[in-house]
Amino acid sequence: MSSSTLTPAGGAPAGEGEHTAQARGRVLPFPITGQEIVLIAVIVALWIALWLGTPAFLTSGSIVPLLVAMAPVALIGIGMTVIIITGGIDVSVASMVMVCAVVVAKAMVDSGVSLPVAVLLSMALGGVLGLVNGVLIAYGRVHAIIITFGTANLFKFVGLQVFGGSTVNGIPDTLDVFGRGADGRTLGVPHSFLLMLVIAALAWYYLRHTPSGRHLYAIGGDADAARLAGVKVQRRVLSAYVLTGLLTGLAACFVIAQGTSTLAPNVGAGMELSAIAAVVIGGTSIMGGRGSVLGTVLGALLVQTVASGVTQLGWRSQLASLFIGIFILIAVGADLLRQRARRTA
Amino acid sequence: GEGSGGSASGGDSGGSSASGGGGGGDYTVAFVPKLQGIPYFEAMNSGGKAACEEIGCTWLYQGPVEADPAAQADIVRSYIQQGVDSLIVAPNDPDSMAPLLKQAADAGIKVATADTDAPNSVREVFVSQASTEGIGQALTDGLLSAMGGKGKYAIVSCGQTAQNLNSWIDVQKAYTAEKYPDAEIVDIVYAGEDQAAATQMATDLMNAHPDLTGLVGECTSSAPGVAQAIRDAGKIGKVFSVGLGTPQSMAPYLTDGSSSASILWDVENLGYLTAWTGVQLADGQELQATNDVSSDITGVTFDPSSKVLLLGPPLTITKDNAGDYDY
Amino acid sequence: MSDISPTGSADTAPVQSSTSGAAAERLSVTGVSKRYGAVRAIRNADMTVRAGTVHALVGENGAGKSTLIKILSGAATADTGAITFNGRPVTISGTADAIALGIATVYQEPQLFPDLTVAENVFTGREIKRHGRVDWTAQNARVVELLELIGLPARYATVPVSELSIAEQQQVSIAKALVGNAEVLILDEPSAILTDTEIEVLFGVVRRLAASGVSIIYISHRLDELFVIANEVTVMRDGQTLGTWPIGELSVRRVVELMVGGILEDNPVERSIPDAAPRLVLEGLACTGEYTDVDVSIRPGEIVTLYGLIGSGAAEIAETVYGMRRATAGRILLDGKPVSPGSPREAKKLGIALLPANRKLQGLFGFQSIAFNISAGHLPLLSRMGTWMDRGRERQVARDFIQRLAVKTPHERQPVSAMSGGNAQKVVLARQLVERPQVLVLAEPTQGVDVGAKEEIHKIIRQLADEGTAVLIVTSDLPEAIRVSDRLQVVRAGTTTVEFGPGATQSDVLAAAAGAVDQEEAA
Amino acid sequence: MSTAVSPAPAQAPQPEDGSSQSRSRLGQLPATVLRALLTQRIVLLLVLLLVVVVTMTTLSSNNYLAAPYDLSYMSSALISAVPLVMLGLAELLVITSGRGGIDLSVGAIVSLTSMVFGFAYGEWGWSLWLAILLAAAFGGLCGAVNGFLIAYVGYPALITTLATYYAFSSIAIVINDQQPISTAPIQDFFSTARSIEVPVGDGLPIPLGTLTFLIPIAIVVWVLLNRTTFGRRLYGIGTNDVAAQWAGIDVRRTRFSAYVLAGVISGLVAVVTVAQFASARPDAGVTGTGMALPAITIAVLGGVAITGGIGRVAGVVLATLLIVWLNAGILLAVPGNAGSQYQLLALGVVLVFAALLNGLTNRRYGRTG
Ligand SMILES: Nc1ncnc2c1ncn2[C@@H]1O[C@H](COP(=O)(O)OP(=O)(O)OP(=O)(O)O)[C@@H](O)[C@H]1O
Ligand SMILES: Nc1ncnc2c1ncn2[C@@H]1O[C@H](COP(=O)(O)OP(=O)(O)OP(=O)(O)O)[C@@H](O)[C@H]1O
Ligand SMILES: [Mg+2]
Ligand SMILES: [Mg+2]
Repeated sequence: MSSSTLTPAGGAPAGEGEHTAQARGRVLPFPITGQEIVLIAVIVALWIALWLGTPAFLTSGSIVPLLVAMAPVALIGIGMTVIIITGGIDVSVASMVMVCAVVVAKAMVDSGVSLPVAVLLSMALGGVLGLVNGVLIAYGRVHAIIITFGTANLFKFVGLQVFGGSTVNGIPDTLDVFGRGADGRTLGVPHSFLLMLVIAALAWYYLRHTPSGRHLYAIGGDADAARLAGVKVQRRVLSAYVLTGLLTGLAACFVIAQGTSTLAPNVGAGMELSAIAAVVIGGTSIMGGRGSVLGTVLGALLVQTVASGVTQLGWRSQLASLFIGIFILIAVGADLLRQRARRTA
Repeated sequence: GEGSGGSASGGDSGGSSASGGGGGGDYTVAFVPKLQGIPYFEAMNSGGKAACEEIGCTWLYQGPVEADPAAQADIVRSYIQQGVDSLIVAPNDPDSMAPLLKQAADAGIKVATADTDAPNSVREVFVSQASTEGIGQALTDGLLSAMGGKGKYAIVSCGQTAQNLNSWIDVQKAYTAEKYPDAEIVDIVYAGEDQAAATQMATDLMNAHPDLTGLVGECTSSAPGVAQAIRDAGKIGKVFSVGLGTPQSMAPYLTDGSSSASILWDVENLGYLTAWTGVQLADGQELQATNDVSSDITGVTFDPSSKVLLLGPPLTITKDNAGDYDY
Repeated sequence: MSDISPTGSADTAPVQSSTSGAAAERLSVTGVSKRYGAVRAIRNADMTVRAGTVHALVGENGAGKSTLIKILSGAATADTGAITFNGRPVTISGTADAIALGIATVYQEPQLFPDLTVAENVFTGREIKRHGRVDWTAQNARVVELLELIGLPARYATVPVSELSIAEQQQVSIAKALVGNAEVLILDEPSAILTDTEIEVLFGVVRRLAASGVSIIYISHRLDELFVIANEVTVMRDGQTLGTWPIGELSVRRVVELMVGGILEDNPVERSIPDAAPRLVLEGLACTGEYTDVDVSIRPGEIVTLYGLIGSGAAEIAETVYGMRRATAGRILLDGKPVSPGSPREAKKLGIALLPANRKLQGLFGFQSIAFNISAGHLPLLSRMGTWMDRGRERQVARDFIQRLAVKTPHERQPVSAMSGGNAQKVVLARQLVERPQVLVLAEPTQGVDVGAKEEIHKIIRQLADEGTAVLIVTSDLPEAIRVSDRLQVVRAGTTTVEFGPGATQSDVLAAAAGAVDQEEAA
Repeated sequence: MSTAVSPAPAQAPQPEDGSSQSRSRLGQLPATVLRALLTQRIVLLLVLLLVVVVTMTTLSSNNYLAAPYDLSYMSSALISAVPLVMLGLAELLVITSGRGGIDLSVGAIVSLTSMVFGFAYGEWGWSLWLAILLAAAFGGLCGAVNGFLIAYVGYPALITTLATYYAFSSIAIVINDQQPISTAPIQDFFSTARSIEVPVGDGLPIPLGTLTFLIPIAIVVWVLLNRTTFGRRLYGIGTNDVAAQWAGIDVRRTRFSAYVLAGVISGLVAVVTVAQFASARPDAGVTGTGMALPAITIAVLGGVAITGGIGRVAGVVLATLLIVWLNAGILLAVPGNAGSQYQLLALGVVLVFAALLNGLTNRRYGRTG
């Protein structure tokens, strides 16, 4: 439909050739931003430093658990990136993890549900919770942070009711396929991490190359303008929250798989802040309209590297959050500087 | 430990209150745990409920959703308002609970602590599961017997400010230095109440100290966490762990050897003793030097100088007896 | 308003929809009404737009023009009324509906996405797809054609919009509307921030589109434009449509009379400026990358205009005087003493006030009251010891100015977000007048303001000058520049060039601004 | 130049809208009331508060509650309102300052300042007043870190305060080896958190903190916002900070001040918390969900617009009373663990309901305060 554009009576303007040639050049030499390059450099530097500090760091015994631990945060972070690109935020993801985890754990323990079914169940449930957020935000037209503060409480209530004042014991080890032990790895790489990477790649493609992905950026840039341009703003916003719900449901399975055979009601606590930290360290603008999935994955990796590194170096474990705080400031500061440089250039 | 209370996890936890009871001479005993929803306190709840059914009292139980002193204080205030006869608290922060207990005592309520003491408060009794020394030493002995009496080990604790955990750690440090000169505590880390964090930290500790042969999980969330880390790293038999874990959550790890032993006590009995103590206090009964509480709980000692009622020595849970407990 | 006396009904009869020999009806609205809360934005409006014509829509600020076209473009829904498109009744319940029908709109405020490229902006909502993904290559190629058409360099296709100037962004908005097979193109004040050259390009595009059968609805407050571009004119007043006239039956004067509902008296202004030492002197002022070698001198009571096309550097000169920008060379002299304000606060302390060009962005505190908006620039004055608000005085000042500038509002607690452009502009202007400034800089003082309000604002400016203020106006509105100023300096390519006294003609000034007049003629 | 321009010749004063309103017929009354209810957050909160209190009292008098829901219970529950109102006001200040203003670090500032106060008063033997002053100043310093980064460097507030939340809470834990301070002076300090009897009826136990901290702070913030030029500047930058700059307002300094003030209030909350808990705890403000999220929740429920420029002290106070008294009632109405769980439900429902109502009224009646 759209390619049949209006041709002015005067015909095609002259000199088309040169201009198109120029404009067809790539937007960027690589599909990678400055922030991502900085992050990669920082992570590499940290890994080298850690390796010098504790030679065991660069062994699979150390790296693999690190990848397993960062996978759920990165996965939720991918959804959060999409949401933040639209100018929203979701602080209810931690409660969503809890609801999904307890339902799935109970289903597996009490009803003997098989792993694939459990994962689908968890994602479906997460999708429904995301739908609740999305409907309230998109159609209630209320700022996302307010609604998700509210639903965080509601979801937590639901989760605690399902827990019924107890933990879930005896979770089967079929979930080990996500990364724990030898069965959980292919060529030494844990499956949860691989799965997360595949989803990150799909999300990258979706955000960068599909119309609806680009619409998410437009909405974050100026939602009114997007609406006037014919973008189905409400539907897109809704889809961002549903997507996050689905990913959070999957992340909940990763979280169960990471834990012990017992699931306690505090599962997932604090994950919303870790996910947001990963997203902002990755260079996504909290104001919306700008951001990348790759950055988020790197951000999650950085946070987990710091947390593990502090323990492995034998420093006081509480210092980890101090360093994470500092890294957030550095990462965002670097982004600010680059933007400023670009503006004055 | 016959699990008289049945399962504590009935659908929604409204069932945990027995407000119907209140006949003529019945006393109302209220217990406020550190937080709700963990097997440990829910087992105390079922023990307390069972006690009240047997000896005739009304058992109230309400815990905050987070281990948060402020949320706990709200609940204590509501029990003061309800005018319960005895109020027993497992304080998240003993110092901050002290003034509230004073307030309760001023309102004519008998106050006590259980599980965690508030020594600087007006509490009339502390219902202790086991002595601090007893627990610290049992943990150390349990681990070092598996480690062969020597080697490096690390502790994965939970809340950084949890007073009982910190006092056990102090005992472990002193006792290790004194009794096991060839053993060394290389690190103490804090994972909060988060199992996954405990697992990750235990993993990091094993990487950082390749010669590490022991791990202690200092609370019910980190005990299975450290065992899981050993299992994941494929170091069962090379690295040993003990912890303060509930029997059900530790059972799989005790079975495969990633945990050598869990040091605990009969939690339901502790709940039973708590309820019984509440009734004694409300009734104005003096506690004896040794008390026979029920057919199952006998010889409970009371130290009048420290006002500590001691359930007994800690219990070592192994793969052989883990199945005896349903929490 | 005082120089307009009311008359009876219009003596020129509006055209009927049955006007003979005309092209087919493309779009028509009948009996359309829309309320916003208590405000009846439009009442029972009728308009018929025919194929291949340029249909102008004019009216005072707040007459309801934007609201009417928002209804046509699906950005707002009418409460009552009917719309027919190509003879068929249609319902437009969202922008997607309008776009699907072939109604493309360029809104009054540019509606763009700052972090996306020009190409993406143009295609947002109607991407060219191949196998489900965006066909970047095809899109970019198409955008290059459009950029060519509207006179922007082709390399802009892949530049983020945030890096373009406001005027360029407006042109991108137009390009955006040209994508897709539009049968109706709505332009809401497209020329307000365009330079004359850019307007010429725009008109070229509009004429070609009209020739190919597209209907164009054109809103503008620059009434002289209508006679260059429009075929028919619909006039709105107070939310109602008065009728539609062929352009040939109208004159600027007649249009104005229809808009304001009265007869316009032209009273040429005689001003004499007392001889005095200059109040403000800009001496060889320069700011790297923006302007160089600017010389301006204004006496107390004098009104000097810097006329420059957007991008000429005129706006940046004004910003420098107000401390928003630092000069890199030259001096600013205030009453003979060199000053260099480093911030608006410092400028204000020196007695320099500035009316910003972008009312909504730089001027208004949206949902705050009129009183708040006026007092915001004068907190030290309207408080005791600079700390405690003197609310009685604040209220009094607000009421005084509401009366003095004839702001249409029930009371001073009314939020300015609920006011029309012209009234809001008066509120921002009032803020500059509270502490009678020594030097008043006015950037585009009547942008988007209707003729009636414009005349009032001009009167206020003269009155202020009469009281001894040195006034510097920076504008790209030439009739205004000639009408209001005692002296006019043309800014071109970042430097002040030719100077004109009273009685300059538009063609002379335009020629100078476009670079046709050289220094020798001015000498 | 400091003299105001005298207005043009005086004419008849404009009619006050009061007179036009008095003309409104009685038939419009329901519509007016509905409008007030929907557009005025304060009115809505008052009505909700009334509903809660009436419902609870009715349940109580019919013996559905575990204990009487009476004035003395309600007033003793106020003790948890003290930190909540204060931090709600801190959030009010920073959220109103606009450009995504928010402060996630208030709880961490409370933790860290608790320790500083604990050192000064509990260990170094400073006098109480000096120690309180130190706490306020130290809190202000923490706020200044946020404010500097946000206002002067241009960091987004959410990210900055997330980072300082991590950093401050970590320092608070490390500073005293995660040990709380509860020396004798600190324990005695609890006396300031006790209740005093107000001779109403049988004597009403009013928590002292309400009188010593809550009411004074609320009044100070109210005066700041409504009676000073700072308030005008704050609302100005929150509404449109570009316009504020063009109007000659020192935007950066104003925004910076908002964060400093939020820090000062957090520092004072630390004092309140130390008194209430009779110990200075390194995790005082970050245990459980921490103090920041409830404070933001209260601010938002109290009608503070997350986009800046709108927010009233009365809204925050009423929202706190609503939540505190609702929670206190739920504890009596729902025994057992479910009690605390239903508190979550109630908070979530109230929050979502109020937010949706706001969205609705914004569309219907235009933006309101
Ligand atoms: N965000 C964008 N905005 C505008 N143009 C873009 C954007 N992304 C890509 N393009 C254009 O699309 C073309 C292809 O881009 P890109 O390399 O990302 O696609 P691709 O099909 O993945 O190519 P390749 O297979 O070579 O990686 C380039 O001409 C580029 O300029
Ligand atoms: N979203 C809105 N909410 C409330 N009132 C509105 C809204 N939009 C427009 N109005 C009011 O409707 C009336 C018509 O406004 P409109 O924008 O259509 O005028 P206009 O003719 O385009 O004026 P201008 O020339 O200043 O752009 C004005 O009184 C305006 O205040
Ligand atoms: Mg590619
Ligand atoms: Mg308009």
